[in-house]
Amino acid sequence: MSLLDVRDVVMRFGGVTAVAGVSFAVEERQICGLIGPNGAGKTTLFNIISGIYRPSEGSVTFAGTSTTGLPRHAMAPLGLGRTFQNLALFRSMSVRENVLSGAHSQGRAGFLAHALRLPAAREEDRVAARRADELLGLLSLEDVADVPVADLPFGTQKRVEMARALISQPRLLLLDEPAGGLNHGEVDELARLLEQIRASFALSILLVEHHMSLVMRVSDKVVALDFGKKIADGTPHEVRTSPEVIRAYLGDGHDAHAA
Amino acid sequence: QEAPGVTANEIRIGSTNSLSGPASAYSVISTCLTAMFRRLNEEGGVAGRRVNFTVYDDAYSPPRTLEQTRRLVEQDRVAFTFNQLGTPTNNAVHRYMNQRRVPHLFLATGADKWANPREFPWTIGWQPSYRVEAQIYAKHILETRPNARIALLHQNDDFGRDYLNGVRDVLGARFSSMVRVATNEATDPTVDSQIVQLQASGADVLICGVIPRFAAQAIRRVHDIGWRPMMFMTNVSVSVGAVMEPAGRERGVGLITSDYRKDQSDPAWANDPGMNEWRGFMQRFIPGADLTDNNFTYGYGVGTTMIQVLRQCGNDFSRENIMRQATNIAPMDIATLLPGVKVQSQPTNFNVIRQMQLQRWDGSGWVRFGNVIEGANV
Amino acid sequence: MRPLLLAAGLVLALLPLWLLEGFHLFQLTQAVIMALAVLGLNIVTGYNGQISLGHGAFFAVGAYATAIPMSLLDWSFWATLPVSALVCGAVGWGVGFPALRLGGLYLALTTFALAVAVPQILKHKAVEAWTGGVQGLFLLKPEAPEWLKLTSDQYMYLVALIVAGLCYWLTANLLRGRIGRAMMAVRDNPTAAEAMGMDLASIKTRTFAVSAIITGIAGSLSAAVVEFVAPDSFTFILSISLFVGMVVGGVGSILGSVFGGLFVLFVPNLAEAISRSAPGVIYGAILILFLFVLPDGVAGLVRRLTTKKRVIPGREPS
Amino acid sequence: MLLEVKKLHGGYGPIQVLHGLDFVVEEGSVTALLGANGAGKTTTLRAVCGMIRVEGDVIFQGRRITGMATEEIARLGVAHVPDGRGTFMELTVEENFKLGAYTRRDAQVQADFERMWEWFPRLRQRWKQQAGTLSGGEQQMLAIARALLMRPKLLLLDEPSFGLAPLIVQEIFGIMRRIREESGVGILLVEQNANLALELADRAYLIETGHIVTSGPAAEIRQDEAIRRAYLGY
Amino acid sequence: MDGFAHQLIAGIATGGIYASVALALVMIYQATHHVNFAQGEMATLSTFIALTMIQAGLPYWAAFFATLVVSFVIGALVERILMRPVQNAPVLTHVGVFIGMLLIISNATGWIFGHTTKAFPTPFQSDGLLFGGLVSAHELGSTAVTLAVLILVYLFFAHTSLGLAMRAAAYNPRSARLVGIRVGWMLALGWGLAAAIGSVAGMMVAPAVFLDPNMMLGILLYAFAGALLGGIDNPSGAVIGGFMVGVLENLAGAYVVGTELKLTVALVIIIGVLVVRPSGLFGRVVFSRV
Ligand SMILES: Nc1ncnc2c1ncn2[C@@H]1O[C@H](COP(=O)(O)OP(=O)(O)OP(=O)(O)O)[C@@H](O)[C@H]1O
Ligand SMILES: Nc1ncnc2c1ncn2[C@@H]1O[C@H](COP(=O)(O)OP(=O)(O)OP(=O)(O)O)[C@@H](O)[C@H]1O
Ligand SMILES: [Mg+2]
Ligand SMILES: [Mg+2]
Repeated sequence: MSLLDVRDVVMRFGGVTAVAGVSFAVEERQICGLIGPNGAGKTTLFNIISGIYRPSEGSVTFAGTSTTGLPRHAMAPLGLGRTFQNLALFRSMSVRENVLSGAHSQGRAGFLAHALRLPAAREEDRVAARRADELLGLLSLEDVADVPVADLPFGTQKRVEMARALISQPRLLLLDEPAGGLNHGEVDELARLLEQIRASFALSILLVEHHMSLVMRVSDKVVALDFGKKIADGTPHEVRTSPEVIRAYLGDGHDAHAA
Repeated sequence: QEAPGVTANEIRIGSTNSLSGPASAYSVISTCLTAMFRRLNEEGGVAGRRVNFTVYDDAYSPPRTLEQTRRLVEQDRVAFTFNQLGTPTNNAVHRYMNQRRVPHLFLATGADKWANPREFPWTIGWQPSYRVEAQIYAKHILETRPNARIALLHQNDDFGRDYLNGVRDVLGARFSSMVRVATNEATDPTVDSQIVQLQASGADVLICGVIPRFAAQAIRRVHDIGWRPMMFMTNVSVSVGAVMEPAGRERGVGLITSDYRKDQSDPAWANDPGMNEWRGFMQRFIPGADLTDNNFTYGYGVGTTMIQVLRQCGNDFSRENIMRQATNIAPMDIATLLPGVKVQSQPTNFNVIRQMQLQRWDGSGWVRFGNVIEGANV
Repeated sequence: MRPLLLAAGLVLALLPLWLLEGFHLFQLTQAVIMALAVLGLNIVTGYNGQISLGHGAFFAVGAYATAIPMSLLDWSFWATLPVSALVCGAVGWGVGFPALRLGGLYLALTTFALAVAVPQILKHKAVEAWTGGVQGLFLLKPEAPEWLKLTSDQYMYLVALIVAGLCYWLTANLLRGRIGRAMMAVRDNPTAAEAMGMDLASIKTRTFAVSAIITGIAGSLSAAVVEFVAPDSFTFILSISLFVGMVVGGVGSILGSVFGGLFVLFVPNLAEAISRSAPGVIYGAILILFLFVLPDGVAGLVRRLTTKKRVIPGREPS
Repeated sequence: MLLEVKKLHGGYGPIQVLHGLDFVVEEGSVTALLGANGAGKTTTLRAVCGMIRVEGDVIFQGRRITGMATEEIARLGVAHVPDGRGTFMELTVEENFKLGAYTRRDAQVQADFERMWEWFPRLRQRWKQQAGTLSGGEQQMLAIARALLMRPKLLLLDEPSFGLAPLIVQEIFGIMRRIREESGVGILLVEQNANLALELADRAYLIETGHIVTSGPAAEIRQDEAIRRAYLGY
Repeated sequence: MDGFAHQLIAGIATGGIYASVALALVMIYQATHHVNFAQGEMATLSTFIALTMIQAGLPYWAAFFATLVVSFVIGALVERILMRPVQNAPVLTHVGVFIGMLLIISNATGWIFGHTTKAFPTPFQSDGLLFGGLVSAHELGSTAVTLAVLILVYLFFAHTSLGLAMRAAAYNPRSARLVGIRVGWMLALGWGLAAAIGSVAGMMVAPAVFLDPNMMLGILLYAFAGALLGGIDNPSGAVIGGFMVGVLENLAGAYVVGTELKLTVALVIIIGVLVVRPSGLFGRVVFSRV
């Protein structure tokens, strides 16, 4: 069975149909690229998968559980981590605190245990702190660990989001335009990082990105959307050469991006 | 000899008032008292001593009253406190003053609990209680309209509740069948709805225990909707300037109240020696003050009482003697009080003003009728 | 460093016991109580971002939860504290529910309405037998045990200090761990917080409950110290004062709350010393000037002083 | 000279980010700023349009505008597409358009609206929709359209390709080329897609940690070995 | 039934009071995204100024319009002097400043003009009540004035570019600056207009409730509730909300719980409605997405 199974999902906002019947699957330890023109419905689909929206029709199954009716906060404990297209960090907190917040779903101790600093509470804070240190290292964030995130440049903030998503040890990581605002060298680094993450964390990644070279390089498979519909689904090469994808999305001179 | 708060040339007196906050309308009482002590000092003080009168703001909040009172007693070391404002506020210091045995004199509140010499010998009120006032109205109603259907509008606080209690005292078991009650909050914008509601109950008598703004509204509304009940108004809210004028002089015709003060706007007192004394004082010591505000006649009355007690003390300003004198005032007339209304006290009776007289509004002034009534003797 | 600071703070807090006498100690006791109440407000508004303009209501509930058993049932003060915490927690939790749906101004209105309604409810004839109606209730403060050899003012200061200190300690613990982070995360970005697995409803309602408990305990202390409760002690002005205390101390700061408590207790006195005729004008002016100079409160100043030295790493200092 | 910047220093409160930049933008030309993540490109654009406190000289059309309020600078003809978009999320697309033309009193506004519709048909479809509900790329288009509607003399673009699909990116660069030629607008461009940026630009500056380390005609910069490796990837 | 009709009408009359103040709240909200807690006190101050002018012998309407101008200036000055220094501070700090203003203005008003209740003239003079004792000419007249103000406010926000710019400045001052909107002036203008509208409310309210320094203390809460019930970003909604609060409160007091708890009950109902419709009955729902 696939790790993530999206079936016939439709999402309507008033008169706008943002997603018009999309099905696809993501397997364990697979990196799946999700591409499509602006407004194609990628982020909307992301929000459906991560439980922020409830789809108008269709279903989403994650790790064997149907997640369609679950409350939003139930997704992280199931093993779903995500980043946001427009950054959704906790702006008043430092980098480290942001990353630690990601570990929330790993903890159990409640208000009373923490107020009294019972051993259980202390232990889980210790575990989280250790893991945060590891991730700060992995994502080269040690230097800014105690800086308020609001003071950091965009690209760094994106890395903080990634660390925050990873600390909960997700089985599926949803990344919405992680390469936004990165220059060429940085995109290279990101590609290496994604591959490293997949290897060491044994997770799957669903990647929305307009940066074609990145998508084509790291993805095992790519799904393309247009106007809320799936227009292609296959290996990077198949999708890149699909005439429909070229017409709707890449254009003829797309080599500038894909170079 | 030396007594707390008293030196060879000074007597320290403290008070609290709502200088800020929602009850600050009463802050003028302190202004008046301060001016009276200034006059006293200019005239040489008492027994060669100047009076040093300190008023602190409690914003009408009981915990703050306790704080400020303790500041007066413990830090400023006043001989006693005088004319602290408000029922809940005085409640908060009632026990403190009595435990400390500090005279707690002539409070600016009309609750009747201050006259309890046995349990609280250090606390004494001044004005007649609202409850007695309500009892007087209820008795008058029973005398003139034994089958009345009574509507009662009162403010939902300690002041307004006393009117409810007073009426209930007199009517006893008949209360629930005879009376319809509506209340208002000090924060309500109008009492129009309550008036309409009470009229609908078919009442032919209306008693109001509300502050001046609502009194004016009630008088106007009752008149405008064509309701003509026999209407009683608390004497807190019968000032010609602050209530009758705004409501419309003609609308209040027939309104009944009972008072112990002279109304400064009443032409009857235009040449009254007592009121002239008051006017002279106001002109000299508080020029520019709003002369229609009857808190000034109140203040003048209570201030005169206080000064009388100080004079009675002779040269002994110990707290015991001050209290003794405050509770042994021989019946006396006061410039701003109605003829026949005396200020007096005995060790067993702390009701300082016991008389009132009913009066009726005739469109231009208050006309007293009947005799001076002493207590209600329920 | 930390233990040293703590010890210094402890000494500083205990010194007044011997240095100050009656009235001043009483005033300081009240300041400690206000500081505790402000802390309660700060938990829900500062740390959790749910604006409350009605915390005076919880203060009132706490005060009555202590006053009623003490005055009508002769309970000891200490026995009423858990009751007060329980009752306030329940009320706070309940208020947390509409708060889930209402944000910003709408929540401000709801809580403000609570502040206005509670005194009315306390006066209502249905509960008058318990609350004493408009007259309120009298109670007697707990007596110092013989062996302590303390005056009752000293004792009450000590009691307030211990209770408040305990509450501060618990709060500090709560805020620095997983739960505290969740509170702040919910405040900063609810959507992201949910994506991290934080249950908004449970965190918000529980935070409201904790906040109400802390402010309610302050109310309990206040009832014992003042030995009198009445609806008029808990008008919306009290809520406003707590709010002012939070803002001048610093939103989202534990130590700021201490300053806030001192501010709302002592600055009105200062204002009054400056002008008897219009103390409100002076108080308001001091408040506004204070906010001009320190727009994010004392805590903001402290924060600025401690971050001055920071250089963004990876960048050579110029 | 449209814009001349000399010895520009600036930052955020205690944090100094820019350490004396000098650069120029000529009328009808595109100047590109390149640099790594956190180098200070965004900060430079903010400094030019008065969004942060700066020292040094910012001279626009011969007039020193250092320290001037952002709105006054905008009224002189400087349009800024900030990073993170800066649209009016709570207002509709239509209202965003109207606000773009807020300072204009000429009769061409409606014609310009139509032009934008032609360039960004998506925005026309979403005309009455709240801008905050647009997709990321649609918001970026709106931000660019809003800035163009000001008919600026100087356009500050902070990563205009951000979040846009490859096809649209090509179109936007086509549009920039067109408006530069048609109306002589000067463009100061910050763009991570250095290939595209250098293709369009006349001049380029390379910023590292708040210092300009290299500058020159875009064509020359493209040949620079180090730059090629770090920014162009070949 | 007759009693019911009377209660209804009385409710509409008080509702009119709330509606007029609610409009001033909407104005300031649209311009600054705050609710100014001192709005009521500012209106009271304006009304005292109007009374002073009338007592000095100015004809009513001359005093009315002069008060509008003076209030506008006061409002704009308050923004310039008191709000400007904290414009970048957190929202809660602004609320702190509002509280400071509330303290200052309410205390100063009492200090300057005295505390005694005063009558305030109405331009809609008539003796007794109209329509068989249901409403007074003043109530009708002031409702008409409120509706006129409503229409002006509506037109201003919906159909002028200044109105749009003002909203834009409130939503997003940074972007507003970038399109050349003088945000500072917008704020001052918004404060000025809100103060002017508040003064109209004060002058319409005072004849009904009588003027004293605490006149608006209670009214503001109801107006606030009304504005939110209708939707704080919608002038018509706020006015309808104001009327609804008045009616609700009166009917609850008369028929449901008695007058002691009518405020409590009215508020509970309002909060109940808001829980179902968190942006008010007629408010715009603003989506934010990620
Ligand atoms: N709440 C909403 N109301 C109305 N329309 C919406 C709403 N949310 C999304 N849409 C519309 O749905 C479409 C899909 O949006 P979505 O954000 O999923 O696109 P996307 O594929 O992520 O695009 P991009 O690459 O630009 O980020 C867009 O056209 C958007 O305008
Ligand atoms: N609001 C802020 N407060 C404090 N420091 C900031 C702020 N914004 C940016 N900085 C700091 O200024 C420096 C330069 O940031 P800037 O955003 O200008 O970089 P950039 O070149 O645009 O990077 P990117 O490519 O990531 O957008 C960074 O070190 C960042 O930490
Ligand atoms: Mg998207
Ligand atoms: Mg940038």
